[in-house]
Amino acid sequence: MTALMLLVPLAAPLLAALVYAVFGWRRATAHAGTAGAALVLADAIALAVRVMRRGSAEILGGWLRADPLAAFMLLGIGTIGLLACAASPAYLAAHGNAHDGQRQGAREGAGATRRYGMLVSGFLAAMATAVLAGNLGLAWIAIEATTIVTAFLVGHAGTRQALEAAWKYTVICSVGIALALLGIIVLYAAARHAGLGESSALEYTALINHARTLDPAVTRMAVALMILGFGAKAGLVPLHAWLPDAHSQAPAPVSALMSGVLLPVAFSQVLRVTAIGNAVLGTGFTRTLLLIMGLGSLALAALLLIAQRDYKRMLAYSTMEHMGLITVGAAIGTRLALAAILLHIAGHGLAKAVAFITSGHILSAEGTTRIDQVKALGARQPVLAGIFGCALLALLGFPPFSLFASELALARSGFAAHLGWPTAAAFALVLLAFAALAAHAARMLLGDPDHDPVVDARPAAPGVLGLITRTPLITALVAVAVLGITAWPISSLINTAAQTGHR
Amino acid sequence: MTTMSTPANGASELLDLAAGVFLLAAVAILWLRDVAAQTRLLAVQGSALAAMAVVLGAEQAHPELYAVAAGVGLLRAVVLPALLRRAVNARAADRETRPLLNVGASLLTAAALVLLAYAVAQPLVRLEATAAARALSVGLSVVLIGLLVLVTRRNALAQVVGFLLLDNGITAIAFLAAAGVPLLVELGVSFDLLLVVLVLRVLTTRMRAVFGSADLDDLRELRD
Amino acid sequence: MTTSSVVISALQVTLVLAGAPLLTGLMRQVRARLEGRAGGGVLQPWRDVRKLLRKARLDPEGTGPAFRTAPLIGVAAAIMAAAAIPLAATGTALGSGADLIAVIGLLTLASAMLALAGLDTATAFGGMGASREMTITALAEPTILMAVFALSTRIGSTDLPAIVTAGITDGARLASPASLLAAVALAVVVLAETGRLPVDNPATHLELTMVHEAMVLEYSGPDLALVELGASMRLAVLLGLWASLFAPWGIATTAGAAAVVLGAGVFAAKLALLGAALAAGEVFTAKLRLFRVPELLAGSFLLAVLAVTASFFLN
Amino acid sequence: MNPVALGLAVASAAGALAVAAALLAPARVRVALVGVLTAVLGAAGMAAGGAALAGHIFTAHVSQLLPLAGVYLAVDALSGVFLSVGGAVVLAASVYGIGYFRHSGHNGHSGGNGRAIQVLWPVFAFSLVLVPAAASVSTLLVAWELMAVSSLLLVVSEHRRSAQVRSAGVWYAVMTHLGLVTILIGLVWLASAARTETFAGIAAAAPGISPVVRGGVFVLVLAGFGSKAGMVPLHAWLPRAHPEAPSPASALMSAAMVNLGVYGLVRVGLDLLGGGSRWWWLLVLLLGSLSAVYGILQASVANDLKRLLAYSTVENLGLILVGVGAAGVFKDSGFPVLAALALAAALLHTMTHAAFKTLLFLGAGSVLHATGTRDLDDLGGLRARMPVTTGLFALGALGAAALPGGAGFPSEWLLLQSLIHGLVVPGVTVVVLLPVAVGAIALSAGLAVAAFVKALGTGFLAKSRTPAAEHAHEPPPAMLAGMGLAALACAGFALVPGLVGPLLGRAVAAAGLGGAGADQAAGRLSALGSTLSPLLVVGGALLLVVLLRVLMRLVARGPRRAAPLWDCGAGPLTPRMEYTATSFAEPLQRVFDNVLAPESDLDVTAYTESAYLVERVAYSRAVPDRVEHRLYTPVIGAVRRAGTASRALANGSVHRYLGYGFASVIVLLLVLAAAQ
Repeated sequence: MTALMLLVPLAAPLLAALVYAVFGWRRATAHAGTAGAALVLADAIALAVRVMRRGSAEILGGWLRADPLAAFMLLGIGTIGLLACAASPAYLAAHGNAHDGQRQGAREGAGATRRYGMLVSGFLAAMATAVLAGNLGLAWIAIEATTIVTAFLVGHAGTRQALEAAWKYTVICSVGIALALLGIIVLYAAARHAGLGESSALEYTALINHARTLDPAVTRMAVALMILGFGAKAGLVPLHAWLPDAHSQAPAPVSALMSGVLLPVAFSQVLRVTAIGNAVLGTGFTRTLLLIMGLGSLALAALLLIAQRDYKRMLAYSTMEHMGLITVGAAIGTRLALAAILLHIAGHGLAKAVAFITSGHILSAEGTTRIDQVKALGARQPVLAGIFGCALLALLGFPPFSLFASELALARSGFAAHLGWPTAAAFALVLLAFAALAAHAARMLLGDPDHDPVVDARPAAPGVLGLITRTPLITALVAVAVLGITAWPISSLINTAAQTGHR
Repeated sequence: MTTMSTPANGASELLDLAAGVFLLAAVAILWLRDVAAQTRLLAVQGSALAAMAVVLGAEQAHPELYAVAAGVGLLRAVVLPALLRRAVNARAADRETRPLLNVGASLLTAAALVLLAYAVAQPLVRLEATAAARALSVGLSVVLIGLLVLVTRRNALAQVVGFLLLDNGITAIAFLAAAGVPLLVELGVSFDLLLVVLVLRVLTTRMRAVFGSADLDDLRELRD
Repeated sequence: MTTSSVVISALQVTLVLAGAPLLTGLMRQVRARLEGRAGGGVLQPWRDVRKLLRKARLDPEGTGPAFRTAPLIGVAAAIMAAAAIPLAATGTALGSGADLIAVIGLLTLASAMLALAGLDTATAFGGMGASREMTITALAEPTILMAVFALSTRIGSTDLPAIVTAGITDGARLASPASLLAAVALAVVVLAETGRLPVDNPATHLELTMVHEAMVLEYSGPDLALVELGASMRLAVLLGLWASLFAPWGIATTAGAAAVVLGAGVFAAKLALLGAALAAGEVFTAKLRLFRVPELLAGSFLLAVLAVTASFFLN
Repeated sequence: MNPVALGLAVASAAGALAVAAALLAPARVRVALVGVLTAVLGAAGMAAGGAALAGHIFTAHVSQLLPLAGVYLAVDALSGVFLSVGGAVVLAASVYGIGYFRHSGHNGHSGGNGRAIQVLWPVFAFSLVLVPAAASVSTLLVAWELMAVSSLLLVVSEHRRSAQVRSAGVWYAVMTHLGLVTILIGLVWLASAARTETFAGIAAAAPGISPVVRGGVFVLVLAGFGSKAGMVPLHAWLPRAHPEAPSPASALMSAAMVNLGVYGLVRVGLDLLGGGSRWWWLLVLLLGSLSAVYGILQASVANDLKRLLAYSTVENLGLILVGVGAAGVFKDSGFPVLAALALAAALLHTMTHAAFKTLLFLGAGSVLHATGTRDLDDLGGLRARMPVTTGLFALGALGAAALPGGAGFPSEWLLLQSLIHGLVVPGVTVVVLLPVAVGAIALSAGLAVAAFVKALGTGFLAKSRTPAAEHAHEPPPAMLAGMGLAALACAGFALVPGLVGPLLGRAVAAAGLGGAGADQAAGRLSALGSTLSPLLVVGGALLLVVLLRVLMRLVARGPRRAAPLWDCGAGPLTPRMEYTATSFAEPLQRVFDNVLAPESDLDVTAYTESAYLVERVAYSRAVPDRVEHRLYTPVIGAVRRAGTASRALANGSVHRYLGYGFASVIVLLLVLAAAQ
């Protein structure tokens, strides 16, 4: 039974990909991806319940392993996958024809949507493998697979800028991941030297149990390289530059998936590596490294948000800011801090996914991604602006939504762990980003359309958000609000997941 | 690299030779500006890597290392360079424009990187007192040279060559430090590497169609 | 609120009500004599009041209740002040209910109502007078409260009977620098509040210079009588306040009939003396330019602050 | 079940019902339903506050709510004051809101009866009730931010009206978040030093915390709560956000929300940190006096009615901070009686200010509703067409000017008493600062009289200067009822402030200034030798006025006849000749021009043919907020420059991006090599 539970998250999306491959993207098969994602979500819930009741589950000799952190991440993949796949048909309908003109005819268009369906489902399968991987090697292979799969998704639009974004995304991510591979191999050498068997030398549990015997100097180098490498995929500072380009050019559901799930999945690997590092070297080394990367990402994101002109890049830098804050939380590392960052990942994932999907609709309604050309959206498209506004309110960290509760818990854990100054610096940078984001959002959403020359020139677009497209978005926002008030459904899962990783 | 006088030093001498060829190929790639020549050097480096694996297999009596060596040799000496050579078409435009860092400066930097690699690899070397461990700094320096090529070359394919250098270095370290990672992982890693190179090749061809040349300086439209 | 205190208050109110026009008449007479003129006699203000009361009551078109009630509030405030301040005797009826700050608040309320009446007339004169009056009141307020601060610190309360009795019991305190500085400061403020020279010229109707007169330009008949009466009572009450704070001799401390009558007589004499001195002073001073008045008031504020620090450091 | 718990339960139930009604009820009946339910919420909050003031204590802990923290509630007499004030203001504003929101659709835009605003209204009201009841750092911060977001959305709810609304919204959002971050860092630092999160635990552990930490926490908390209370350097959002919000919302913000800044300061400074050292409270005293003078100075020269009222809020909150600062100084130098008196004065002024400021803002709302403009220069003559509103606004203005008969007089009188008797306290700084504070209060009292005579005189009296003012009409009955409630409170405080004395005594005791001084903080103040019975003074004056009016009617001959105004024989007087708010304030502006630094520019456009022939002359003069120019504009400019300069970090070149990675790997390896 557990074998089935662990295999379904991989098999279901692959099956959906197969359906797209064989039958192509037609009205009947349009929602195959959504079905796959729904299956993953259902399985994730069952897995979470089982893990909570009977502890971690292992199959295939430790290659696939489900501990509370994995179950939590799988829940994220399921929900946001469902959200993104549900929004894909509407997105492709609105954008499919817009970009076909530039490429050769309808046949190519049909091929592109078919490839889109396959790649998105493949993306979900790769992320599920990465999360469930019991050992570092398989995790690395799965994350590299996500890069390969999304390369063409980023280039899906086929324009010059999409191609540029795809190239930068592939090169920078592959370099980052290669550094992580170097780290894994060095750790593997240290583990083999410490007497671990060939198969168990890369498994998390084995590594943590034998932490005392690993050589500290070699492990320090390995952990540093892995944090730097997986940090690149999590959008953290040194190799972060692909994030804004990929998110601004990729189709809206794909950037929702990337921001909402891919970055946290990569960050879960950073968490596992930090756990190993702390077991061997004590907290000092990983804390300083994570603090530098976290505060660096926060500072860069806040600075680049100030004079931002493109609202998709604005959302991407907001993701970078939140990932920086999560990294500072990981640097603090206490049980409360880890519980806070898991709640933050859940809240931010949902809110950012809704924000990206609505930004896709705004792009199709307004035809431009520039902030100063989108005027008085609140007056012209009340529903679209309302959902986009609520998502931004959640991202700005206002109360009913869970991001406020998690940021508050982060601050408390930071000061409790005697990291007063870095936490204060982090929240000052969050304030700077808040100011920039609030100013841009106000410029886009508020104001009166009657006397704007730019706006009147554009044809009045019909009400973009039909009932079926906006219900998932509104339910997602309500979910973030419920998480912010009680966090009942996942609070026990978060606490046990935090239990495993903390100091 | 001092050689010990025991009969087994025959194997370690062979190992040092392979490592020497491995490093020289990387330096040569740095020296040349012609991509086609660089792909040939990549093939040489791939075969040196395979040789290294065979010598290690013999010395540490690991039978399956031979299979891995064969696979690695096939992939890195034959398949990948072939893929690259077909991508380099005849037109002069793809030769190589002036790299960001002129050749003299990049060679000096490469020297500095080798020294840094040597200093950093000390804890790994102290781990196992074998000849293989001593050759580890070669693998690390090839990794750093690969990164240097990636950062300084304007041509898209030259960047792919840099990426392959980086990966060869990492696999070399895997062999030298712990006689190769588990077979399944090695298989997965190689398969991923193949896919990445395929993706980059497709992107390069599409870039030529859209931008007219594979020069990375045209990729400047996505900016803040 | 014993019966004797009510009697005292009633006596003081009638004294001020009757005496105020006489005080104004006396000041005009002194000024006329010094300027070599015959003057209209001390009873001339009462004759004016009688004449005005006989005239018909007019409502300038476009004015509302604010215009009609301002004169009434002016007189009422003056009466309340007269009932509270220990002019003739310390046991006044309102003495316990209204301290120095409340009395000054009432007088400020009266001038605010007058400014509102000026604005209500919708004429340029009314607005100009109101704006200038309010500026001067705003700038005079700090000096008054600092003077109150100086007087009340050592006694520990701002109640008027307490301050006056303290003044009467130990006369030396009156000659202390704190008291002298406070006296000069309050003197300037009294001039500003009642619109006398050098702040404002009560006799002129020249558009650019008048402040108090501009606000009451539209009044006529009985309303004008009330306004004039209010203004003169205000002058009498403020001079009486100044006298009882800084020259409290003769004020009856006990409720005895003879002492109270004597106190009333002394009060009337003091008032006449002060009025004459003021009138004589006015002959020799010219009106200050409007935007030099703030400097005068700033100077008086400085004196009041010196009084406070003096009262604290020197005793 | 103790009454406070019952009150809070009823309040939350009413709030939930109101939100449900706002979402589900049809548009026709939605505004009335939400208004009534929120009024019930306000009344329940007021009742809970009253019960707390009467001595009932209430504590509760709900662990399921607010993940990773849990909700702690506790209501004592101190929070009772702010609970009752908040509840009363919510009651009056909600009744007023029923009328305002139903007809508020200015020139065609969908007005306040939209579903969004009707949801936000009860949420904002409920957060005003929740903040004083919070008893742990997390609960206070959640309630604080809930108040911030609901008020922010209310401020920008009329964003279609003008571009200023949007910039006001951004200013408000950023300044409030700045306040939140400072409070968050301060309180969380305190909680980590005390190793507990509940207020009770912190208060117990406070003596053990090192003075450096307590000093740092106090400065941060002062900045955060001070910015919400409109303290001068951090007040810039108040005159921008309050005028742009719908009038009932600006009434709630000005009369209830800003008080919670004072509540936070008193709760953390006096109660949790136990008073701390003297320089804290001298700083509060100084900033309070500065706010009082600067606020009323800007109010006296402002000609936008709601901006005038917003700056008057800055002044009144400055006075309250002076009272709190004086209380802290007296407590620190061992004079509990004086400290209790000063804090009682501050709390009484909070109550009276809430009463008359609600009335004034609701009045301004009626004017805006009737004429569509807030500029005093365009108003005038409203007395003829809006007599009731003018009368009520006059009562509020009397209160704000703190003259006898006004609600503000007893509390300002009590404040002056506490400062005047403060000279007994030894220490040079106290002797220097107290007269400065008294001078500041006196100057602000004087200027307040000038400002509100201007507001009432130029706004309501004389003749209408524009057709908009010409066609004004009395607001609907619900709005008049709301203003009536506030007027009732003003009259109550003006005549019988003594009733609130014992309640204040208990509140002062709850704020940590217990002991003998507590019960003497009653209105009658016999112990301190100065007594004031406003009833006697005001009643006497009114009686005399009636008496004189009767007397004059007896003496007069014949009825009153209309007569033309004196026009110097030059021809008919037109409304353009009246004194407007700008001309009324011109002398004051000239006296204080080096403080206000008004900007005036004159541009002359000549004909193209010849430079000597002038085609058009344009003269404009504005009085900017000096603090904003000196402090905020340079900071914003620097941030914007940094933003544009940092754009080079992402200039699009792949090599630069890979260079970042390469450089960081090199640095990492160097560090690792050096580490061995």
